[in-house]
Amino acid sequence: MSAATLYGLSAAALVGIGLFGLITHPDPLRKILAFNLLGGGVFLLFGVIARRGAAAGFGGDPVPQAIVITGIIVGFSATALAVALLQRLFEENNRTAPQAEGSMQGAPTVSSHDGDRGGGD
Amino acid sequence: MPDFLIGTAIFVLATTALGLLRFIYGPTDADRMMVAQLLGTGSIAALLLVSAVTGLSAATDLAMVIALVAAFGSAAFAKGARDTESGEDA
Amino acid sequence: MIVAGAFDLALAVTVLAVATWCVSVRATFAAVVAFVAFGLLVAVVWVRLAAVDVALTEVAIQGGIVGVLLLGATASLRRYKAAVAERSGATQRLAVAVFCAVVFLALATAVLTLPDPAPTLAPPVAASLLAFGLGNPVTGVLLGYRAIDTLLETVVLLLALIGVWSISPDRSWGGRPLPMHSAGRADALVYFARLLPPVGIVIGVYIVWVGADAPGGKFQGGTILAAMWMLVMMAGLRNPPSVARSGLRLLLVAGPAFFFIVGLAGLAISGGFLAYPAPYAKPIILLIELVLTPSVAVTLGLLVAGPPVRDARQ
Amino acid sequence: MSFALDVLSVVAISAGAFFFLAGTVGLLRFPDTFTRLHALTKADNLGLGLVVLGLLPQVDGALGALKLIVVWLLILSSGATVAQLIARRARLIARSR
Repeated sequence: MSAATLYGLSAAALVGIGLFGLITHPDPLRKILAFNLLGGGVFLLFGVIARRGAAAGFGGDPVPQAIVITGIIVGFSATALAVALLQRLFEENNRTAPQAEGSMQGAPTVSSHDGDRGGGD
Repeated sequence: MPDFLIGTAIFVLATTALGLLRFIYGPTDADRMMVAQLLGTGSIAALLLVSAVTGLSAATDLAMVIALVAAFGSAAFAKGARDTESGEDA
Repeated sequence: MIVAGAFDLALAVTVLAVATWCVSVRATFAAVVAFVAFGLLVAVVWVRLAAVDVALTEVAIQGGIVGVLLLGATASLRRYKAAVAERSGATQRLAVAVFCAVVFLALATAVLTLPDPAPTLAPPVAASLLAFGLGNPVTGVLLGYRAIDTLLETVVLLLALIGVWSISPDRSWGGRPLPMHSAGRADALVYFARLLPPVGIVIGVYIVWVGADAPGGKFQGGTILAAMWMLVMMAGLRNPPSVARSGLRLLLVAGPAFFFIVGLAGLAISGGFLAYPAPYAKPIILLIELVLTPSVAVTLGLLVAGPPVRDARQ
Repeated sequence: MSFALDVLSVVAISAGAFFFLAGTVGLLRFPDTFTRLHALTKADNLGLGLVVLGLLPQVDGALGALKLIVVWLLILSSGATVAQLIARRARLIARSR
C-alpha cells in the first residue's frame, strides 16, 4: 500500500471521527471542534488526490493543493464567525434566563460583558 | 544513512506519541499545557530527520514556523488557562 | 522504502489517536489542546504528501490561531455550562456510530478505487508558471491560474470579520474588542512578547518573500504576523484597536481592493479579468502579495479578537 | 572528511534520540507536574539541539544551517518561557486544592 493510500484511509477515518463528534456532542463549542476535524479529513483527501496527480516535475497536483490552502483559510473564517455567534447567543440566553450567578443580573447591561474573556480580573 | 535517519525519525515520533499519554492522563490542566511544547520539539525533530533524506530547504522553513507557532501556542495555553480559572487566585 | 512506510504508518496512527481523543475527552480545554496537537501533527502528514505550502498553512492556522480562538471561547463559555443539553442516549450514539462507519467505508472505498492514472492539472500549471516566471506552482495557481478564487477568498475573510463585528449589540459599535490579557501579572510572558515578535516578523516576511519560488506566501506569512500581534496583545503590551478607526479599516480593505483594481486593469489592458500583461506578471504578483499580507494579518488578528465591546473602563 | 562528518551526524542524532526518550520517560514516570515540566523542557530541548547538530553537516549552504540553528534557539526560548508560565499555573492549581 502506498503512502498516499494510507493517508487517504486515515483521512476517511478522520471524516468519520469528526462526523461522530459533530452529531453526538451536546456542547456547541465541541461541535465546532469536531467540524474542524471533519474538515481536516476532507482537506487530507484533497491532498491525497493531489499527491496521486504528481506530474510535470511537481510532487503533487498544485491545483487541489491551492484549493486546500483556500479551504483552510475559509474554514478558519467560518470557525471565527461561529464562535462569535455562539458567544453572543449564550450571552443573550444568560441575560433573559435567571442564572445562578445572580451578581450579574443587577449590573447595568453595558458591564455584563466584563467577564467574557478576561474572566480573571 | 537514509535508513538511519528515517529510523531515528520513527523512534522520535514514537517517544513523542508515548509522551502524549501524559496529556490523556493529566491529571491537571497544567500537565496538558505542555503538549504544544512536546509536539513542537518532537514533530520538528521527526520532520527534519525524515526530510534530510530528500533535501532540507523547504523543511527547515516549515520547522521554523512550527517552532514559532509552538512557542505561541504554549504561551497561549499557559495564559488562556489562567484566564479561565483564576477568578479567585489571581 | 519499508522504513519510510513504517514512519507513515506510525504518523497516521498517532494522528488518528489524537483526533479520537479530541472528540472523546470530557473537558473542553483538553479537547482544544488535542486539536492544536492534531494541527501540528497533520502538518508533518502534508510534508509526506509533498505539499509543504499546505503544511505551512495548517501549522500557522490550525496549530496556532484556531487554538487561541477556541481557548478564548472556552473561557467565556465556561460560565454557561449548566445551560448545555444532556448527552444523547446510548442507542442513539450507537446508531450515529454505525452511520459514521458507513461514511468511512464509502470514503475508504472511494480512496481505494481512485482512477489510475490519476487525472492531473499539473502540466497546464507548469506551462502557466513559465509565463508568470514563478518557481512555486501553488503560488502560481493561487495568484495566476486561479487568481479569482484567491480574490474571493480575501473577500470572504473580510465578510467574516464584518459578520463578527455586526454580531455585537448596537451600543457596542465603535468600541474595542475585549483585551486578551487578564489583570494577573506574567513577567515571563511580557518578556517573551518583547523577545519573540521581532524574530517572528522577520520569519513572517521571509515566508511571504520566498512564496514566489519556494513554499510560502501571503496567507502563511500573514498568519505568522497575526500570531505575533496576538502574542503582544496577550501579554497586555497593546490592546485591540477600536473598530471605528478609519486607518484600520483602510488597512483591512486595501489588500482586496488593490487585487480587484489589478483585475480590472487586466480587463482593460490585457483583455481579461485578472490577466497580467506578460512581461510584468511576476512583479505584479509579488506586489499583490505584499499589499495583501498586512490586510490578511490584521483581518486574522481581529477575527480572533472578536466583536467590539464598549466598556465603561475604556 | 565526509566519512568523519557522517560519523558525527550518527553520533549526535543517536544522542539526541536518547534524550527524547529520556524526556518521555521523565514525562510519564515523574511524580508531579513540576518534575515532569523539568523533564520535558530540558531533555527534549537538548535532544532537538543534538539532532540539529547532527543534521548541520547534511545541509548545504550557510543559510540552511543558520535556519536550523534559529529553529533550535526558538524552541529553547519558548521552552524557558513556557516552563515559567506553566510552573506558575501549576502552583496556583496546587494551592487551590
